[in-house]
Amino acid sequence: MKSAVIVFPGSNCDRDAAMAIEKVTGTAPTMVWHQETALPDGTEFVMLPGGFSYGDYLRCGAMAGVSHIIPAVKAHAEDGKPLLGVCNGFQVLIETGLLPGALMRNASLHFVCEKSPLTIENGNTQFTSRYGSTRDVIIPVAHHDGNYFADDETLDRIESEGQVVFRYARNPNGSARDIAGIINEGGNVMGMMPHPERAIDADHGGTDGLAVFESILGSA
Amino acid sequence: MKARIHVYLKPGVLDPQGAAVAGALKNLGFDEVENARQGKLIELDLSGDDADAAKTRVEDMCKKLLANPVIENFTVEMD
Amino acid sequence: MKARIHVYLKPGVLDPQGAAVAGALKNLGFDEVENARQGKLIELDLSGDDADAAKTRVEDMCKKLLANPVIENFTVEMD
Amino acid sequence: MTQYADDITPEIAASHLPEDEYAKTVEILGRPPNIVELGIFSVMWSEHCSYKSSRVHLKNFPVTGDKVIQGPGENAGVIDIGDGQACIFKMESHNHPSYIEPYQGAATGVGGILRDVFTMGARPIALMNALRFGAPEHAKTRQLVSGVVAGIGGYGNCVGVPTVGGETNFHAGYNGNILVNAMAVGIADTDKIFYARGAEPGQPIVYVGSKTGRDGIHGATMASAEFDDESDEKRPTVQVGDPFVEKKLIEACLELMDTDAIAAVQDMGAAGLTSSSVEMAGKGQVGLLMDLDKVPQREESMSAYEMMLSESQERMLFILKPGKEHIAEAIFNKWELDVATIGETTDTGRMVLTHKGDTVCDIPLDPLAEDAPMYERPWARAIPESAVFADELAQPKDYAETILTMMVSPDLSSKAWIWRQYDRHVMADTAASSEDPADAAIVRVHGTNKAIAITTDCTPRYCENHPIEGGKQAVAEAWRNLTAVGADPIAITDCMNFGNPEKENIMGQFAECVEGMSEACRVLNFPVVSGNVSLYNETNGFAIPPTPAVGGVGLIPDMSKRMGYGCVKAGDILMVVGDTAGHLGASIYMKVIENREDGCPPPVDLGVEKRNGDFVREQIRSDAIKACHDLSDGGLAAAASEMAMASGTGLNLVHDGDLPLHGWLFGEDQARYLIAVDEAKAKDIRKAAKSASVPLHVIGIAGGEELTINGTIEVSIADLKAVNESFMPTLMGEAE
Ligand SMILES: Nc1ncnc2c1ncn2[C@@H]1O[C@H](COP(=O)(O)OP(=O)(O)O)[C@@H](O)[C@H]1O
Ligand SMILES: [Mg+2]
Repeated sequence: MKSAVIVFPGSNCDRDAAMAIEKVTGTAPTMVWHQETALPDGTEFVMLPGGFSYGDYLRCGAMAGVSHIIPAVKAHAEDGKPLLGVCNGFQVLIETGLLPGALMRNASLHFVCEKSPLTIENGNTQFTSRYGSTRDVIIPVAHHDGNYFADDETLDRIESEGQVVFRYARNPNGSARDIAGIINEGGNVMGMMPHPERAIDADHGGTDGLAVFESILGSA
Repeated sequence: MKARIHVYLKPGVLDPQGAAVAGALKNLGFDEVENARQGKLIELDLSGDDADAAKTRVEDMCKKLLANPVIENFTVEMD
Repeated sequence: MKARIHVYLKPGVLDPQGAAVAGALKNLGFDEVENARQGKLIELDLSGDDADAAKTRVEDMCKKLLANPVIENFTVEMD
Repeated sequence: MTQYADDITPEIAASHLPEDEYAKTVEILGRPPNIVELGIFSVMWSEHCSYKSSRVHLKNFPVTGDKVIQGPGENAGVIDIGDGQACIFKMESHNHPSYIEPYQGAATGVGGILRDVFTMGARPIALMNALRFGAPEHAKTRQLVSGVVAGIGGYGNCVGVPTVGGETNFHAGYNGNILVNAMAVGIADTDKIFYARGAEPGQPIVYVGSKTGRDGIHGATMASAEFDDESDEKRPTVQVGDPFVEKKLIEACLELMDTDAIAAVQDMGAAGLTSSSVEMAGKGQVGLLMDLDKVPQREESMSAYEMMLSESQERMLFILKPGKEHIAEAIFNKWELDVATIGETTDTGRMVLTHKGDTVCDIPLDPLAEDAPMYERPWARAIPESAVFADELAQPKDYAETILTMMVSPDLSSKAWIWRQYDRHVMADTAASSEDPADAAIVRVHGTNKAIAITTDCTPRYCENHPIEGGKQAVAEAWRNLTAVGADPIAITDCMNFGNPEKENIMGQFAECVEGMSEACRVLNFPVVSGNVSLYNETNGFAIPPTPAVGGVGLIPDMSKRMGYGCVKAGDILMVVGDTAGHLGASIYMKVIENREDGCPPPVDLGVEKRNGDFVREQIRSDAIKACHDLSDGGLAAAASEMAMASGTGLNLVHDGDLPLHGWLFGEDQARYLIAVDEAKAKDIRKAAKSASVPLHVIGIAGGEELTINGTIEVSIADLKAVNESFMPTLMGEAE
């Protein structure tokens, strides 16, 4: 599958994202600079990586959310093609309105980096099918603004529609209803605060994140 | 020209920073603090001299970037 | 009673947030933006009804906690 | 030219330089300096830039070795890690700024040390931090901890370099002067290393990064000034860091370094434009001609003096090969960073600056650098304290309680509250960081099966009571920590934090620590390749404890052979490598339980250290050891508690022999390791130890849910964990 990773100034998990994609597909993704206005022809999967786009100034993901490449990314999503945002990428998806809600400052007000136990709430998505019957995984989190917020109506809706994909087993940031990752109604756009690309290797963080990439990209 | 923008969290939106500020002030003995909310103050220097037109543009900036309509309200004052 | 506090960076202190905001606004085509500064807006609900006394207390809160005197100035308005 | 010279009153001169140094500038120039020149002399000759008090002693460090590519003198040290790759690292202090504005002080400390490393062409792969705060109960401690930790995290996390480890002490001796030492480690190809030296006449001088503002003017001289109570009020302009710009700067510089455009490069650290340009000129033996009107400026009407002394962050100075300016311009424009050609190198040997059409500075460069003052300050040897052995101290009534009390003490307690705020995993190569049970952090060299091991160490209580042994011990502990994770220790960087060198006893502490460190480096073949000196850490005449922080780096050739102490299983045999005499002088036990800080620290026998360490490393490599933890602060009791907590299994220790139990449990004798060995391999390893003449003592067996000693003393792992985790949240007012 032909993949692209969008690089904003301040992205810092772009290399990690590329490594994960390459590990699963055998092919390195194209790294697309934020000032481009089109995705490479034939791009089937797009990932918005973690990091601190624009220093996370103003609001996390806000400035990246209005950069030149975003219309192309939105069009990709509107075509029903898979789009994954991790951490800062999730914040960008929220800011562009591709996913509902908001990500606020962690309740502790501290940056939190830890290996986070998660529950897979929906194993039937394009991004989680390879987890099979596995429900409990450990994937690292590392963020300052991952406190998921939405009004009750939205929360009820996304819960009842199966759009809550990952939940924290030990809430690190105050997120409403322990939400760690959500998917859009169409099932092709997922955002999550935990970093699956940091859990693809037994020598580093474990392998619990690998299935996200295998689900969406097919394992090599 | 100068524009001063206030960005507030909407009522009902959780405000961890405000809550922490209120807690810390109480810890310091400022018992009169009942509640605190934290927002942003953005000041822009703008070229041009048509204040009304500029204000419309600044409101546009707020909608496009400076405030997140899901959680925030804003006000604009021109100086 | 309500107090509204503005916390600004002192003149001359680097404002990375403001610089990034100005850059992003220009990228969006708002070429009239010459400069942006970002500060904090803090609103407090206070018990009591002596506005003057309250203001003095709020100024004290700013000095002790809300502003960092090394790099920030503040103003207090009572509502 | 001398337009300002008339304005230099004796007061202004004196506020910049001591009288004799001022006289020297007049002699060098053949006339009085103007204000710009005076400013330049004063920062170049400050303690911070010229090392005038420390140079004579630093000369004693061994700085060469078969793996050393670049020793002290460049931005960072460089060692060979094989396969055409080099590891580049350095440690630096940001003590004074962090006391004044903890968040920005610590943040800009991280930014500065990162620049030292990527200036040389390395991609930074890891950050470490060594922190010393005042007493937990001191009024300022909480706020300082909070700000410093947030600042380190705020900068490192954003830049996207993992902060993988560090150390944290609390002691009343730091109440008025905290220490914030940051270390950065990077990787480069050996044929792509960039130096400050190498410039030739006729090359363009190119400024890149952020604009220059009036930040931290005179920061370099401030770093060499003592505090008094009024400095709380006087608060000079502090620098504000912008990690977002730093991240872009890293990428842009590495992109430029991939071309062949660069002749020399230097980051703008302390004394910004002045020291960066002078150092490149000095190393290239060329002159400088710079037009300050071309310097990107953040504020209006900045004077030449301000521009030359500004310490605005995230700036670099390149000397390019002629005609390559456009390459730099294209790259830095793409990253939306300032770039400007501000002058060129000349063959005059002078630094000439113009501003608004006037020549505002004309100084011969050689004397500025070479004739920098160097002092042989008088120093006094420390008066040795006597050793303290267990039989001089009463036995604790309740050993279980004593162990718990030690594990909740500031120095031994878990620092999870701190490191949870640091991104330890970004770049996806961290194999062991603060959270993992390993004596050193381990970061894989990207795309290979080898890894860099990193540790920072210093035991200031030892240095205070015996600077020579303390100096030795800091180096030995770093070496031991690297060994304990299975690495070959290669070289160190250091950060020498001391009080006022004009006092004989302080200068003596410095000299003796250097003496001890040098000896250890020599015997352990562990040379110094970079470092930093921070003097005048005093408030109201009270100096900090002598704190020569050591940052050690080693190589693990095969990742699969790395070692930790978290994999102990019931049935494993526990052994201690090395002998225990029960030295309790200057120990954690004395401090926490006896409330005494006196006594000679445990002596370091470097020959034994080397023999025991080499044995342990060999046994790790041959898969004979399942878990390994060095013995240091808190002795065997602390190491065993940590091993039990990390492994989730109890350990049953048995002590026999004449040594009193508290000496055996809490003695801090050096050159020791606690290891766990599979029962089936116990015999072999004992045989191996015997033939290597390494003392190896079987001390127990793993199993159960408690740490038990002689079957009678029991401490549950759950209790240990609970107390060990409780100190930091309680200190920070966040205990649940
Ligand atoms: N300031 C800090 N930053 C990051 N990690 C820290 C810090 N202080 C302590 N740690 C971590 O806590 C653990 C225990 O520290 P320490 O007791 O000094 O280790 P050791 O004595 O084994 O060298 C280590 O993993 C260390 O990296
Ligand atoms: Mg230690």
